[in-house]
Amino acid sequence: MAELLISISIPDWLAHTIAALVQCGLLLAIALCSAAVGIWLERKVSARIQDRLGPTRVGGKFGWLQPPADGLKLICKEDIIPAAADHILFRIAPYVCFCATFCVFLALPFANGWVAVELNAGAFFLLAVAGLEIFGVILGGYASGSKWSLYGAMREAAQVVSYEIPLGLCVVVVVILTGTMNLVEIGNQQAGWFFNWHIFHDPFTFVVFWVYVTCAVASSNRAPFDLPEAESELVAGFLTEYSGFRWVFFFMGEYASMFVVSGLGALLFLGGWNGPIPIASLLGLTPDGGDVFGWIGNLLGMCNFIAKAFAGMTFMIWLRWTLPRLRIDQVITTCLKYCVPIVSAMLAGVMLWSFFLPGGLILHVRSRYVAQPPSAVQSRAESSITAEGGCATRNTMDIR
Amino acid sequence: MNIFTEPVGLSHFLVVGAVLFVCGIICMATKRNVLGVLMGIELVLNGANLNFVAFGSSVLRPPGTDGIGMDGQMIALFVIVLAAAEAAVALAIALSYYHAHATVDVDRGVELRG
Amino acid sequence: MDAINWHSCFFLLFAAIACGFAVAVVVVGDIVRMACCLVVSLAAVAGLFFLAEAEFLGAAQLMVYVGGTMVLLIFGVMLTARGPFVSMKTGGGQWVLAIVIGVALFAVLLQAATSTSAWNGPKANDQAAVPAANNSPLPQAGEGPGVRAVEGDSQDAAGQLGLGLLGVREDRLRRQDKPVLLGGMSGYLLVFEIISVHLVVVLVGAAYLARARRRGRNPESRSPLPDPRSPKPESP
Amino acid sequence: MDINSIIPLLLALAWLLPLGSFALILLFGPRMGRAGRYSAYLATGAIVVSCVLSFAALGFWLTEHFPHAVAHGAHGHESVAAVQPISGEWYTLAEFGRLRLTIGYYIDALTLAMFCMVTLVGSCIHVYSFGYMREELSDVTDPLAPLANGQPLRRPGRYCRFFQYFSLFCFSMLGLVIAGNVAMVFVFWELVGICSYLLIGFYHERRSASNAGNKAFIVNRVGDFGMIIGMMAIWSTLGTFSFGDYSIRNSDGKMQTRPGIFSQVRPARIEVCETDKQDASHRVIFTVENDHQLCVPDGMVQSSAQNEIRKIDEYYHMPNDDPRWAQLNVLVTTTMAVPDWRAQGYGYWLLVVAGLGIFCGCVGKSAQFPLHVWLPDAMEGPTPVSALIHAATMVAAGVYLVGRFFPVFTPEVLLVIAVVGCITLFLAATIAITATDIKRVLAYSTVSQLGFMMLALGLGGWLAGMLHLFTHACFKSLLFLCSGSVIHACGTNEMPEMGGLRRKMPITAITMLIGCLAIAGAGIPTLIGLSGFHSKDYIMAQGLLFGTANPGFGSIFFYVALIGAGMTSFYMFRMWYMTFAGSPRDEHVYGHAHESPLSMTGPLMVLAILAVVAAWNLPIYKLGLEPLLEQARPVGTAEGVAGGMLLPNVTMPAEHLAHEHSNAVKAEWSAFAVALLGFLLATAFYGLRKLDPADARRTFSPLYKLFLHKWWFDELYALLLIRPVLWISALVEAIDKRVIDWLADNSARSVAAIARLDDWIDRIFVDNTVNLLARWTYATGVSLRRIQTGNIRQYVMWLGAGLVGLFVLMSLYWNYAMAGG
Repeated sequence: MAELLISISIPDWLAHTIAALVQCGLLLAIALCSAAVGIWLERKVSARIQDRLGPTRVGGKFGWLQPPADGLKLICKEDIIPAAADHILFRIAPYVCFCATFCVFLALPFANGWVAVELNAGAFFLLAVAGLEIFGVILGGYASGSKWSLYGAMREAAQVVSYEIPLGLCVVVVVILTGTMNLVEIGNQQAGWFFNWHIFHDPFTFVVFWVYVTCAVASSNRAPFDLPEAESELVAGFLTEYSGFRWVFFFMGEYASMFVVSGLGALLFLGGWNGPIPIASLLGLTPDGGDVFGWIGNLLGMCNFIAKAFAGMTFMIWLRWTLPRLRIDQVITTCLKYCVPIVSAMLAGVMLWSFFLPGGLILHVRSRYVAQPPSAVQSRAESSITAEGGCATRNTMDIR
Repeated sequence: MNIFTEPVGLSHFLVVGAVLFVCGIICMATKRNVLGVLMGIELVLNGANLNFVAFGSSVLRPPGTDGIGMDGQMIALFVIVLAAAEAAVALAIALSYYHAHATVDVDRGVELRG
Repeated sequence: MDAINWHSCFFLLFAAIACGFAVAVVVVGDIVRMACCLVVSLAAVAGLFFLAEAEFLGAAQLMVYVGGTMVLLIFGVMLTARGPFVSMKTGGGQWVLAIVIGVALFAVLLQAATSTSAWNGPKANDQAAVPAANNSPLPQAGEGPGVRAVEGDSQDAAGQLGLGLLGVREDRLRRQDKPVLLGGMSGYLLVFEIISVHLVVVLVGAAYLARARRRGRNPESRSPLPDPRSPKPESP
Repeated sequence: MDINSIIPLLLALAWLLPLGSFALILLFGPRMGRAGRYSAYLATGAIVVSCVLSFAALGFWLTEHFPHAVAHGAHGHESVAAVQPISGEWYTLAEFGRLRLTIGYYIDALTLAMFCMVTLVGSCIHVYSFGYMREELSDVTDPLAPLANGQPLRRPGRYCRFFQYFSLFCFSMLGLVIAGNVAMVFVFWELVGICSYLLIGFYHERRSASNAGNKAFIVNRVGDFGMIIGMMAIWSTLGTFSFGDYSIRNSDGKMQTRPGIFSQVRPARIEVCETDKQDASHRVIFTVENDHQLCVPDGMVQSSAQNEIRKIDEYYHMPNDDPRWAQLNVLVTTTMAVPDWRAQGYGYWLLVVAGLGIFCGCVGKSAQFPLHVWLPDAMEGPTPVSALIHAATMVAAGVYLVGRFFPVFTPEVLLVIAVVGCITLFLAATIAITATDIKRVLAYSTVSQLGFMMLALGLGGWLAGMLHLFTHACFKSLLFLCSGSVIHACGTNEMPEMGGLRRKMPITAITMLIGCLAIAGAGIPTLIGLSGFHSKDYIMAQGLLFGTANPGFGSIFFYVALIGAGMTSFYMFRMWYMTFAGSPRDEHVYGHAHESPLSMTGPLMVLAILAVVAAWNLPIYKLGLEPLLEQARPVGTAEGVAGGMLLPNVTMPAEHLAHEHSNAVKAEWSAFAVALLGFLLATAFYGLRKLDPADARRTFSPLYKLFLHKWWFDELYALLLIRPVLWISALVEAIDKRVIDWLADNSARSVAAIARLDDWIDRIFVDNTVNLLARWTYATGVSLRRIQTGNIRQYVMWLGAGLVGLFVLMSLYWNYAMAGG
């Protein structure tokens, strides 16, 4: 796009800036939309679960304009800062929270190659940045200068810090399987039919997926792990003192992070943008079929990916309105006594599995994206070739 | 020279590293809070890390010259890991210090004064 | 030619953030704010790592240090919980001393950093070698082979790091023309092992140091009563 | 595996077991049961197992070399072929040039027989000691060792120590027997000496006991001195200690067999040098069969012909001449010359000296004539000790060694041995007649029996001496144990206080009677008899034969031996009668006398049986001690020794001639007659009391006095040796006190003065310096402690400052050259 602008004789620094801004806008839009849709979903699903109708009037039949309306209302609200608060931190916190979530979108691929920044350490980066989000929460909780908030923040800290470990391990499992941390490659390696998805790669990954789900829910502190904002115990946890626009930021941050973790799950385990049936490749809508076709194929893939992500969000919402809240000690127990050991065992299992029958559960010869453990180097060589789909041949060599 | 157009080199990174390092030193020297001192240490380590990475990086070198290559990142990685370990121990020490002195003011811990 | 060098720009941005917040860490009195500033500074350093094409390292930096400083922060909150914002003032003289020393040190370091001319940056004609750090890390086609080699170095740094930890120096492999010498390349397997063991030991030690002690009758007591779970019970 | 490897193995085990028990008792003795009672079981177990092993080894030996009688000689007498001994080395202790100290073994039938005998008798005596040493289990009150206040001494028991010494002794004795070279023999020789010393002084609180111990030790030293001379003579001339041939790895690495002492002294073939038949100018060296006859080994010849060799050396080592040729010439000429020199008698003296030296040691150890004084006093030890060490084994070691070195002895030496033995046996017998202490009687009888053995050996009766050694071991240990049982019962050694004990202690009485009969040589002439009968007959026969072989002085030996035999039976029965027969003389002693427990009587019975059958042969196989020993007869000695260079007309006749019917019958009858005579006399005096010993004493009062005072030997030695020694030591003491002490005192005073001066300097100068330094250090520390504020932040500042300083210094003084770049 930058090139496009330059071609119409715009000074290139301007061009680059504009291009960057536009892309940021796109991402922001996606983030916000996901948040909005998430809120709407929440309301509707909860209503259905509680045998209500939920929002119906605003914006037609399904109240699909309810989220913007809420946003409007909240923006109009008065912004209150407690006297005992640490003003600066109190102000910063929501932005920190949202920015962290937003940064995650930078490395989140929506389709083959459709990613803001394709990082080799993408998965790792994702985890790292998602971790930053908690920072905002803690700051907010602390800066509010209220006991409830502090409690909430502390709980959040304990919970998230401990859930980082199994979450990271889950990702490591997939990384071991694919031999790369590049999310695009991970997605591509699952191309083809649904049994190429890593969740079906072998029994271990299947278990790991469910552990991932647990940890994801916990790390985006949703019920039943929503200790930080346990309205029945601490008034509203770290949100107690927040109102209006700042609160909105927290809120959107939460929903965006839901989207992110669901998307990550989809990427890692559910084949990313590859549908259960490889329609795109069956129809020949692949990059080597020509740019346009590739573009269309990617569009399909993107829809596919977003659908999966929202499915995951729906699952989380369903969970929230179904399960009671855990006690903090139960939360920690779940993490340290169950998730961590299980996922460690699964890690070992996956290693052995992919060492002894590298083909995956269905031992048929996959397309050229087969990951071939145990020689990490070679598999990396393979995947790096696949990553660029032949363009810009990379000189990798394997040790032998 | 116009920094916006000239490519940055090793020196720039080194300067940033130096700033971090010095800030860390000053932080250690001035903070009375144990945790403040710890943060100072973190800063110092980061300054050093930055230097390692810069030296290891291939973009900052004029081509042809051969830097320390992967070793830089490797050492930086180790530094990070050790920093984490150090943080753990230091915090534990801080905790027991707090238990012993009911404060985290390092100026209170003068049992070893000559 | 004066095309904007985005790499340099982002470098300036991150450098400014890093240095500024580092100074802020020194200046700010409140421990929690210090922590925030530290986090920002470190995040900026991570950004610098990205610029230096050490992505994995950057991510690691974010993860470890953010986690670490978060814990720091929590400790700060817990331990200085005498009233929300306790700050311990330092005497002016000390400040002066520290700053004098700091400045002297900085001067020396500056001199050292800028002393070597080769460090002042690649030659202008190699600019293409420096990939623009904004959203297109993939190399444009039509670059020199050396550049691609550089790319190859940087692109899968994570993999090379991993291999290096396992004792294989792939970057050296690439540079190594004589296959005879491939055997003798030093990896970091041993260091890796040592460090992992060291980590375990450290964590155990930390857990031991920080184990819950019952506070003595008088909180000022220099030596707290020993751990009640210790084998020989103290007189109550 | 063949016996050549298995027999040494078995014997080595049998040898080392007692050492093991010694070590264990030494370490854990007192902890073994109450008062260490189990140490006894340990020691006994060890020796019994060794006994079994020894007999096993004997069995192996017999399976290989069964002593078949072969006819030889014109007169159709049968005897057994000698067997090559098993010799070898286990371990080389050290090697100094030619001197090799090794732990080796030299095993022939004699060794095996000795092993069996020692371990068997040892086992019996161990068991016996259970009962005898019982009181050592608790605290002992020793009336014979009064304290200064007249109270008898009370001391803790030394039960386990006793058995510890016993084990050590068994080990040493067996080592002495199995030893494969003279050095090893000497070491264990001294070890048994030590054991004997320790055990004689077992009640070392008693003055008499400790004196006896010292006496035994010192007297033995005299003998050992001679022995060392002998050893040195052998080693310096023959270049080896080893008995048998031994093989060593020489410089070029291949094994090379070298002749031992015996095969050097009695080589199978020998070089003679004669003028060539063709032209008289040439001299040719022939090798002729020597049939292991005694001849002076080359080593001795050369070492005594030093002067001649030097002459040859000078003759050939002309200047401007290749030294290697010269050496070769010298070598050839010397070898050519050696036979001539030997013929001229070079080195014969050395051989004699060697033999005499070795014999000197034997004289000391087995209490022969000049040095016999220690044995009777050695009776101070507990009776089992007397039985084991001073009757059966250790004193016999001397005889054993003479038997071993028999091939080395020249006729002169043998004659000396015979004379010494002759004197000893007579002397001891006479003293034994008058002695009243039961143990002393036995001690003197031991001495006289040893004399018999020496006599036999000296007269060339190797088999006779050895056989007597074994039989004597059996019955003498039996007698001693009996006497021990008596003493145990009566609490006194004095025979005049005993009497009539046979009713109280029948077993002891009977067994002792058997012992007496055995030692007196009772039996039916020409048919069969107790063990002593056979062995003594051989000695007599040999003596008689010697008398016939050397008319004139020769027959003295026979007659003296005859008298000795008579006296033997006399004093033996005298002892028995005084002890067991008649009516009790001392009611008190008789009152608390009683039969000993089974642990003491059991061994008595075993030994009694031995004393009867020891010298018998198994009827069909002709298997017994005699043929066994015949196997071990040193090569070349079967035909006797004759024609010494100094006494050319003395011949030691071949032993098998002694068994010729006429000679043997004569000897047997005469021996039987004198034994019977002695028995009758004893019965008349002490059994039936027909004659009164008292007026016999009165009649022969001078003789009686002489005998009673043991021929005043102790007094003689006191006069000749001890007095002068005391006098000299007194003189030395005086010099010491007057001169040396004076010097020492004065030097000490001067030293003290110097020290005082030194002290002053020390205090004034040194101390002040040190204190000054210390003060400085302290001041510095005090001033420095201010820096040590314990304030972390200051430290950090120092750190930063130091960093800067370092940088500055480096930028000033550092350049790339230093970095090697």
